[in-house]
Parts: sequence; C-alpha cells; structure tokens
Amino acid sequence: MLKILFFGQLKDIIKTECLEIDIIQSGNALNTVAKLRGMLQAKDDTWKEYLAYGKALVAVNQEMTSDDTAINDADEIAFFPPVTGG
Amino acid sequence: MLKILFFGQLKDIIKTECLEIDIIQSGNALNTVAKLRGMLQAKDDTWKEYLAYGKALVAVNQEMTSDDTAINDADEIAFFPPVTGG
Amino acid sequence: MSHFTQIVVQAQDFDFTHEYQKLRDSNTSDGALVTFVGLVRDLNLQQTVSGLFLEHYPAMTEKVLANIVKTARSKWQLGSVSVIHRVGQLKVSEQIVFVGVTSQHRQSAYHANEFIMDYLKTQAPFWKKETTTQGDTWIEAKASDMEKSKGWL
Amino acid sequence: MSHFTQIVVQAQDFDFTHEYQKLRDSNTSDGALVTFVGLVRDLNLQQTVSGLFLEHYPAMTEKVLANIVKTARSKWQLGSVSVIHRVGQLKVSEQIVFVGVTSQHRQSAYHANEFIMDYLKTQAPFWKKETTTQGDTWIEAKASDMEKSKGWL
Repeated sequence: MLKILFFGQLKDIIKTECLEIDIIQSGNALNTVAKLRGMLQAKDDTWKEYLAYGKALVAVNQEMTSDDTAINDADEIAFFPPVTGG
Repeated sequence: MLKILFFGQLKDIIKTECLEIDIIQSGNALNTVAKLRGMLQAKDDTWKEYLAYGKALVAVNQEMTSDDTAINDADEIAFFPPVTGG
Repeated sequence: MSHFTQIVVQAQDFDFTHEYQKLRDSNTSDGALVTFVGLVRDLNLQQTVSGLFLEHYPAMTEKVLANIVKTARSKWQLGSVSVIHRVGQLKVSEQIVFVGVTSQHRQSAYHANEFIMDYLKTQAPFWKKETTTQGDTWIEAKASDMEKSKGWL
Repeated sequence: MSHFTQIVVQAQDFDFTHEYQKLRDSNTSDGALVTFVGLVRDLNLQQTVSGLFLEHYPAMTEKVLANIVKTARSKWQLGSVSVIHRVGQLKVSEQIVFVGVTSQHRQSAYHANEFIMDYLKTQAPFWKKETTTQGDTWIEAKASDMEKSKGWL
C-alpha cells in the first residue's frame, strides 16, 4: 500500500490528509511521482489546480524529490505547498 | 599645545603614553600629521621603526585619519598599532 | 563538555538563556557565538496578526534539519550547532525558531547560521497559518527565500 | 518600548539574557534577532592563554562604535542595535563583545551584525594583550580582518 499525505493549505483545500492506494493492484502503472500526481489531479478541478507541478512539492519517504522519482509499494509520498517555516 | 597619545604595543615599546608639543612655538612647521610623524620618528631607531607609516595608525581628535591631514594647536593626536578588539 | 549538534522540534517555548549557555559551555576554543531568533511579528500587510499556527510533517522535519546542519558542517568548521523550531499555536512576539552556532572564526559562525536559516526556510516542512482578526490565512512562500537559498550553491 | 541604539564600553561583564530581552522587547514588528558574542579562547598558536587584557582609547571608542552603527543603519533597515565591548582584564571563556541587531528581515539582521563586527575589528581603538604562561604578548592585527572589512565597501 502506498501512503499519501497532504499538508498545509493543500490539505485544507482538498479536505484530505491521507490516502492509501494499492499500486500493485493498480497494475504498477503508478511507478513514478509524475504518474501518481497525474492520477490524483484527475480527481477534479481543485485537485488539478492545487496538485499541479510547481504548486505542490513532493517528498518520497520524507525526502524532497522530483517528479521523475520512482515509487514503490510501501513508500510514503507527501504533497505540500512551498514551505514557510522559520 | 598639541596633545599626543600612544596606545597598545607602541606605548609599551617607546615607553611613552603622552607628550605635549607647542606647535606655535615650533614655528607652525608641524602643520600636518606627516610632519609630526617625521619629527617623532627622528627621536631614535625604536621610534623610527614603530611610528613608521603603515605600522602606526593615527587619529586626529579621535577620528582615524591619513598623514596629509592638517593639524592645529589644541588638537589631540593619537598614534597606535592596528586595532585588535572584538 | 564538548561540541554538540542539537535538533529539536517542540510545541513549548524554549529558554533562550539556557540554549545560549549550553553553546557557550560546550567548549573553550570557539571564540565566536552567533544566534538567530525568529519571532512572531504583529504586522503582515494590512491585517492584524494575533498569532501563528505552525504545522509540520513530523516524520520528515528532524531529518531535514539534521541534513541542513550536516551540510553546514561540511562547508564551515563549526563547533556546536543548535536548531530549535516550534510547532502548534504561537502568539504575537513569541519565539518561533532558534539557531545557534559556535566556531573559532566569526565569519564561519555568521555564514553557517544564515545558511541554516536560508535552507530551513525553503527545505524544512513547516507551514505557517496566520490567525488574524479577519480569520486565518495560510502564509505564502516568498520567492526571495528561494533565491536566497540558491545563493549558497 | 521602541527601537533603540545602545553603545556601551565597560569593564564589568554583561548579562547576555538581559541584553537579548531588551532587544526582543523593544518592538513587536521585527521578526529577526541576531546576536554575536565574542569569547576569550584558551588557544592561540602554541601558547596557553590564561586571559586577555583589553586596552582602549576612551575618548575615541564610543564615537567610533556610534559611527559604525550609524553606517550600518544607513545600509540596512534595522530596528534596535546594541553594542557592548569590555575592557580591562578578562579570563578565559569570559564574554568580550556583544552585538545584537533586530530587523524585519533576517538578511538585514545577519549582514548588519557581521558588518558591525568587521568594522569594530579594524576601526575601533581596542588592543588585546594575551596573558599566557610564557608572559604577556600584544596580539597582532590580522590581515584577513582588513580584507573582510574592505569587502563591505
């Protein structure tokens, strides 16, 4: 199971904190961050806008990464807006 | 009367903290920092070495300045090594 | 005592004096100690801020901060390094973040401290929501912060 | 309270916490507070340092420090600025100098603080003598400090 987390304003707007997806059952088609992002964006216009590349950053297993990163079952993926700590 | 002060290592080496010179009586020949420096350096080899331009900085009336600065009676002149505070 | 690295993410306030003293006591060879503290400001644009809510990504936060400190240590010769970041609800003028660095040379202490803050600002998974008299608003990231952190590359 | 400039030259130690708190309390709009503290180190080359003696040129010192702060304020938008420098006999690990700066922007606070220290190092009339087990030695100025202060021009 792929665990997907959302943070910050993104989490509020899409009203979702956490999702689980069985990527094996989905035929392993979701094998990169880019494909997962595309699948999530297909949900509706809000998801499309706020999960867009450049608007939502992504971390795979708690490390910030780019869209061509491979993903595997049991990975933890997080999408979030640019960070604003400090 | 011109008041001349020495600080730091320079003061220890020339064993002098303070001097007074009547520049009016000296015929106003000591009208620049450079001339005063030259007069003091003439005292002996130690003064010559440690008061040399580049080795001893100079302040006129508590402001760091250069050797072409004009000096007047009643000015306070200070010579000292490069500063090492902080 | 000896040089240390401390990374803490916590809801409660930190005792600045205690943190300063720990850094100062950690060795007798570092002549320079630089601290940065970020405070909740009362003004953002025209709104009146009553406070901030700081959300973070717990599993990731300390990992990222540890990496930033590691990178700083590879760039400058540092003694002790301390990073404390608060999360949760904060009021105006409360302390948000502490970065403290000791070094034998002041330039290293200054630059490493600024580097840590610049990277924390763009890499560490914290998000600020302002609580204002007109309601809550998520704070937008600043393009200038992205540019600043690129300046160290 | 409101923004202030404080310049102090004194023989006694300063209370770091008190100085930090004064800066922090001086306003509610500055989000960044950077402090620098210089400490007496125990190592200089091969000698064992037991302490430092700091001589200064009283009539000139505060004047120079005030000018440095004025220049910093003309280069960056700053809130409160505090500079404290000790003179006389200091022991190993004692505090020598404090520079504290607040600003709305962290980069201004960092850079102004470093600028003040860089200029203090080359312009303010202080001279350090090290007391070591092999006797006392006046400390030589470092060429690197001259170069650093030129970097701001």
